[in-house]
Amino acid sequence: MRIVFKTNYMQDIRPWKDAYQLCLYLILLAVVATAPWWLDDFYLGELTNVLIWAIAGLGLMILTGHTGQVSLGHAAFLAFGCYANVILLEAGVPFLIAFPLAGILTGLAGVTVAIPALRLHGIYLAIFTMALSILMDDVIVLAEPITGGVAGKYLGGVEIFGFLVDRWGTPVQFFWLVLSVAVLVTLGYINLLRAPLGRSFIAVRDSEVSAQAMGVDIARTKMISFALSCAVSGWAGALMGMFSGAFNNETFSVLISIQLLMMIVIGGLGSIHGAFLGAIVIGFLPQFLSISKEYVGAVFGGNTVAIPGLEFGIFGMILIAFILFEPMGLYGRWLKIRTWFELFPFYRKDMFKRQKSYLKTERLR
Amino acid sequence: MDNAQLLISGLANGCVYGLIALGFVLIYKATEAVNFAQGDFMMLGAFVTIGLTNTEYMGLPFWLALPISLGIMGALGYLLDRLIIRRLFGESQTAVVILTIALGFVIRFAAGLIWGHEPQTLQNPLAGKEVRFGGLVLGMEDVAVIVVTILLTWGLYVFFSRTKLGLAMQGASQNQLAAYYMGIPVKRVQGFIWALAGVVAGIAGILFAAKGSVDPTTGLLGIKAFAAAVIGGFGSLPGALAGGLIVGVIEPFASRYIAAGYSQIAPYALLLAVLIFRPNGLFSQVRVKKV
Amino acid sequence: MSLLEFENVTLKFGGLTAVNDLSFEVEEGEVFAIVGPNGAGKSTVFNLISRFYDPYAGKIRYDGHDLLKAKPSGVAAYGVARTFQNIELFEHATVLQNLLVGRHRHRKSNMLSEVLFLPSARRQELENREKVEEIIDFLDLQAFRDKMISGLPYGVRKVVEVARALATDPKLLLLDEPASGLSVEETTDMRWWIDDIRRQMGITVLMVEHDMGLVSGVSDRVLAMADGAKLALGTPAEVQSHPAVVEAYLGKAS
Amino acid sequence: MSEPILTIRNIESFYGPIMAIRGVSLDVHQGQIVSILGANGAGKTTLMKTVSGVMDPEKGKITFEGDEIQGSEPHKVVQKGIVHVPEGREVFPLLTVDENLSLGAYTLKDKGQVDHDRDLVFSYFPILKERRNQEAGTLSGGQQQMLAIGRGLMASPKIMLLDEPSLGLSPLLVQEIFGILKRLNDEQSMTMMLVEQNANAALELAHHGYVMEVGRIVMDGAADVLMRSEDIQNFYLGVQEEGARENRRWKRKKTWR
Amino acid sequence: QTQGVTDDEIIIGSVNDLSGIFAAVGVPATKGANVVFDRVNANGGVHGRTIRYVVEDNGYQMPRAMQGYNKLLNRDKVFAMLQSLGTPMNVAGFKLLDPKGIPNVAPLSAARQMLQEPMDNKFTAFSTYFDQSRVGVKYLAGEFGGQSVCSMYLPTDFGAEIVEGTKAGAEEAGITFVAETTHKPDETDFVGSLSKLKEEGCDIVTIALGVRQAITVVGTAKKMGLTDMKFLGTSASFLTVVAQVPGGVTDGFYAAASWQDLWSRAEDPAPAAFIEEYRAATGEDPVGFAMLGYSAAETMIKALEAAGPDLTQESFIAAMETLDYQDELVGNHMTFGPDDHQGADSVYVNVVENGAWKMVYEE
Ligand SMILES: Nc1ncnc2c1ncn2[C@@H]1O[C@H](COP(=O)(O)OP(=O)(O)OP(=O)(O)O)[C@@H](O)[C@H]1O
Ligand SMILES: Nc1ncnc2c1ncn2[C@@H]1O[C@H](COP(=O)(O)OP(=O)(O)OP(=O)(O)O)[C@@H](O)[C@H]1O
Ligand SMILES: CC(C)C[C@H](N)C(=O)O
Ligand SMILES: [Mg+2]
Ligand SMILES: [Mg+2]
Repeated sequence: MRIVFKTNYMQDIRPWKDAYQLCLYLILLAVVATAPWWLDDFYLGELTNVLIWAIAGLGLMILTGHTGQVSLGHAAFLAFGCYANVILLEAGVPFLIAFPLAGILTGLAGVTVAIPALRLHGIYLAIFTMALSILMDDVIVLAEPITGGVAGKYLGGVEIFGFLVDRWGTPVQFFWLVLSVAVLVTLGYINLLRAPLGRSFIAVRDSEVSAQAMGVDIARTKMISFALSCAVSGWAGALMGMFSGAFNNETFSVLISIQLLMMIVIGGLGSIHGAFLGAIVIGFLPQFLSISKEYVGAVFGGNTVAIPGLEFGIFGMILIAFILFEPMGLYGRWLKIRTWFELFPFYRKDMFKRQKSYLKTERLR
Repeated sequence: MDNAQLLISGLANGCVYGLIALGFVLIYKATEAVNFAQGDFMMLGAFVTIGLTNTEYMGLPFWLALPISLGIMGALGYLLDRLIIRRLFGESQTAVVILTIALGFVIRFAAGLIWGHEPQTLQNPLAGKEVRFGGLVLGMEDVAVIVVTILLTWGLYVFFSRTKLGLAMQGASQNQLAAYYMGIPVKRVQGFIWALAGVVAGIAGILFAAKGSVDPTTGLLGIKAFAAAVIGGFGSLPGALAGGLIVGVIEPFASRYIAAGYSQIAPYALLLAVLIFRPNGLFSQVRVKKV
Repeated sequence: MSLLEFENVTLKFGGLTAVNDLSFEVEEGEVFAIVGPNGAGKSTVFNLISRFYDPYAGKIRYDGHDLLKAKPSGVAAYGVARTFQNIELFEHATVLQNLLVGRHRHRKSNMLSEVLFLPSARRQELENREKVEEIIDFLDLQAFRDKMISGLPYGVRKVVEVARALATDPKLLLLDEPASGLSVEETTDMRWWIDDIRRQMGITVLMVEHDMGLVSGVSDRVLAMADGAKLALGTPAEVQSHPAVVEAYLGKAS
Repeated sequence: MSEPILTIRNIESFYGPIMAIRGVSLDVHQGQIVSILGANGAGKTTLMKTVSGVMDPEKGKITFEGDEIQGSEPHKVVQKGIVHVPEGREVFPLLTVDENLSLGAYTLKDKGQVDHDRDLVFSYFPILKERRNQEAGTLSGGQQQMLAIGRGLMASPKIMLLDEPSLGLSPLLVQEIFGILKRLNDEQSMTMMLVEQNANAALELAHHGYVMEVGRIVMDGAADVLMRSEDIQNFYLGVQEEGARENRRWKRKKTWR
Repeated sequence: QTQGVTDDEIIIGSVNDLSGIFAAVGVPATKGANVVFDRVNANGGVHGRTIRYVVEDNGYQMPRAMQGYNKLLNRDKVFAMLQSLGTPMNVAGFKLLDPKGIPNVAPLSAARQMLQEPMDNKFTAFSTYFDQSRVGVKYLAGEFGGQSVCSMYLPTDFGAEIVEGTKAGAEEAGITFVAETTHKPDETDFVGSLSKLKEEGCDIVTIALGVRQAITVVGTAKKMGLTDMKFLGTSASFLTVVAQVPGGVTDGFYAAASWQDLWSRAEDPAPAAFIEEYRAATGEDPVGFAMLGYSAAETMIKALEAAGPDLTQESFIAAMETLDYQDELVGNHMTFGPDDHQGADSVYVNVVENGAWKMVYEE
């Protein structure tokens, strides 16, 4: 087991524990950044997709994982960001301005939503946001002159510093775009968590009364959390739009909202890792299932659609298995595996056995 | 006249929402978990009954199939808790929420596998019969829905507020640890409530399938019922019914009087409005914590 | 002018009068204790100061300000910090993070500088950390610095609550039963801590406590309450020998 | 002496990787009050929870009236007649005082006895009767503590585990509580396991005492013997403390650990 | 080397709805197509190449559909698409198909956009929703002297098509379009909408709703005593189950589709042969959309055969454009040509009578 001796407060403030850990993350980043050289276009596309979902997950994680405000409606903000981006681009705004602006506008939209949502907790907030997501679908249809209605909108490539960045035309460039957004958002998120603001989010999540007594303005904090969360979601939405190239009201249905929440819960609420791990599951698992279907089909013979809806069914079962296997999310499991290795061979068999735990009502605020 | 007709059929529909909402609230009241698969449970209940009754399947007499299918639904609810939910005992409720959402996928898949994806109607003795008073028409199924829903809500309400087991369930939802300290077999009690929710879903499914047709995506109705439960104040049984009725009634009036494209917004707009003015629903069950 | 003034404050919960026409003043620099039978309204007095409840009647002034104009989160900005009788910590955070939240009222950075973690934000973090470390040293919490609250024993949590309140750098510290659940030895520690908090840090302490040993050991003045109203006010010895207090609160054996 | 009614042998309990109890053994005899002392974090609460089945021990054996009960579901333990009044009250916050008391008697069938017990509890704590329709969550801290104790009594237990019953109670009530416990023990010969920070009162009441530190039992003996031990006096009873520490802020370290 | 074609295999893709709200269409259609491909493969394939039909489930959701297209195009490298379901999904898919020139054959959507520019790689089998509703409305107006026409639809491209067709039909018939109501896929109660339409005096109501919804609408109208109101669906409502709803609930419901019903012609040689083959292959009775899937796969096989052993996108498209045959199974004459990428132009108006579809008009 590595023991880090602390000699300096900066060691706790900087985001990595020691040089070793920093190296690991840099290597990981390098491996991902060189993906175009070792992945074909299809898998590169999938990786891009996973990264976009991860960004969306980070957005929701701020609000739900760190501020404790469950949202079942973040697809609405994905949609907002996506349309804002496209509409700005269509108006001739260059991408490098349109894209950040799309996120900021979405953040502002988030604040507007936050105002009536401030007094809501738990399932009430969840259903409130879910209703927003459902309404967003209708609003896109009704706002046809701006949004293109049910016919939807299309987005070809964009130009950045003279390079064409297009999901289909230049997938490698697009991947890098997405990767850089993901890295930037992650860095900002890390910074946030080690600063007063991030801590006030956690304070609001764990106890509103005592957060208040410590001078944290609950309403303001929630509002900022909404703003940041929605801004990040807006960027994810913009990228999602660019990724699919074509989108309409159905692209951001309430089902996407639900999947987003599933994603961060399965990944592990309240951790940045969780957003990425969850994105791998929700973003890639369906694709993985339909790929493995071929092999299963090959073994058992028969045609390629043996049973209708099988993929969704299996997807559901696997998600159930994930939750049963690790209710605290994949990141929790990952920590345990890491500890196991670090302690090897001094781990105890029951070390990670869950002690019985009990819940108390959340109806008291 | 016209409006009276709208009101009556809205009430009948609202009762179906209310029945599903009742299932949500039952589980919430006893465990504080939210069962997002309640709508899919209802769909399953409908299909189980169709599978027992309809001539192309087993063709049992309706009144025989009825108790059997409710029994099956109860057993399914219990098994679900026994085999899956119980393993999450003491874990955060979000885990249960996600699990039940995923469970919904599985139920939809299973139903499609067994009964196919085409809409089916329950063959039942009430089919086609109707009651008329004045110029109003009300299908016998609608009458059945209204009567059954009211009785069920009343019965469950009494159960929760008057019986020792009902009280124990409320206690268990508020503090599992304390409930254990009192000697309440919390897990068994929760198994019971899941079984009960299964039965309620079965009743809802049967009534729904008698009123119209079902296919595996019918469970999505659960979303609206969930909204209804929240409008009523999640955790209150009469509230669930009230919420269901409100949503049920507002729908026909909205589609009658509001322009196309806007009318379907009505239930959700109402939900937002209710929550803005009453953040914990109409019959609130939430308190400010005393420190 | 007193630091904290209650003037004819009344609070009702439905038909129940929890605080009944209560007036008292807390002077700067003193340790002021409130005692009284269970349900006398002591915690409610704290909750009134924290602005969790609006009084039904009366005025509360703090340091010349009308406290009733402040938001709940604004009370801390005045330099009032508190602990809770039933412990309200941030369960899923470490002791260190809990204390750092206490520094929140001194936050000068804004969202942008924090997200970019500009040098100013970094400096502020270092400062916060130093302040918090002083408190950790003061209250002997070193061993628990990186422990999650959810795994701490009751007694330690009580101390962490005090530490978090101290981290806000308050002028007035409200302690709700700081010694309940502490062993005799720990209670003695607490006594010295309170003493130091007043003498060395110059913080005024308003405390609710049932441990009369502690009360008479540290407090300058004691208010005895019953049924929301004032029963007696004076030095610890005076109050302890007040017949009504003995009758309603202490019992004959004390 | 008679066979112990409750025996604990070599219990080890963990919170994940953290070992909170390291091989504790103790006996409780019928009609005895056993008191457990210890600084905070010593593992007293953990021990109690392990007995009542709310936590599973990893090693060791607990027998009650001859049956092994370690690791069984908590409600089974209650049905056997062991009732735990937990640290931190744990009332049902949204139920009324009356309903809380009714749930205390969940395992009892005899309605007459329940009513009788309820009246008894109300006679001990008149304020609860006054507030019988108030939601428990809005009671004051001390009132909740009374409710928790009263609720424990409602179950008519064979043995009561009391985790800091005097927490947050006024001095008058503390006296009363100890009086009540003594009466229950004298009149109904109710067995008790008592964890208290108020060690003086606890040892006064108890027949036997155990001292826990860092998950172990470091000392035990008859209550009056313990009371006379100098270490106990210093660290748990606060005897001489007033004078001795008045001028010195340093502490004497415990000799065990 | 053309993508999706090897020496012994041709890969054909489909992004279909196997579990969403249109699974009742997608599932049988896929099964029907597989019956053909399995038979062809068992007989040695087309020019020595077997056919691998890869179907991705989109659950009627856009993001899933895009994922499916990505997989089919970039991983499986399909040669052509067959029977992809859903108007919005198809239209979005064109973004990916067009640059690579991948042919999109017989999509399960009759929207006019299925032949949008560039048209060369797109082939549809039947007349459009637009024409279906246009002809249907005209027929009903003539038959029953209706004066006012209305629409109930899902707010999607699919619904939009049908409303436009309805309006066009109304104009041709010289009657007026008076009202419309839109519905979400999860809507189950139509009393309000129907009383609105009654109030507006609608004689003819075109329907572009989910299958289950269409049934409910017709049933509710019966219950409300709106017997004079004529309801007209399109091929999306032209399902066997719709006719077979017990209790005659859907009796009198019209559907304007672009193929002829299966079971009403079950005695005719082609349908009879199909029913037998389908039963033998799957062990169940086919429904209308199984027949459609079967027929679409047959079209595909015909084109592949005509394209010859040297299979490229160009040769395939050229071959498609030469197809000209009578499809006895669906009862249509299929012709394609360089400027005609729509197989059949006919519209058949059908009505439910005694639990079965009966053709009443043909254009
Ligand atoms: N939210 C509330 N609703 C109703 N009654 C309340 C509420 N909060 C407090 N009370 C009542 O007000 C009275 C005062 O409560 P408070 O908590 O201030 O007592 P306390 O003096 O702190 O007692 P303790 O020493 O037991 O903590 C009690 O009788 C309590 O039951
Ligand atoms: N949930 C938990 N997770 C991890 N460790 C825990 C948990 N609860 C208790 N512990 C640890 O177990 C040990 C024993 O705790 P316990 O609560 O039993 O002490 P105690 O003697 O009751 O203390 P107190 O007098 O303060 O109540 C402590 O060191 C504590 O840190
Ligand atoms: C045939 C239908 C299932 C097609 C579908 N309604 C669509 O166009 O989207
Ligand atoms: Mg108090
Ligand atoms: Mg303890």
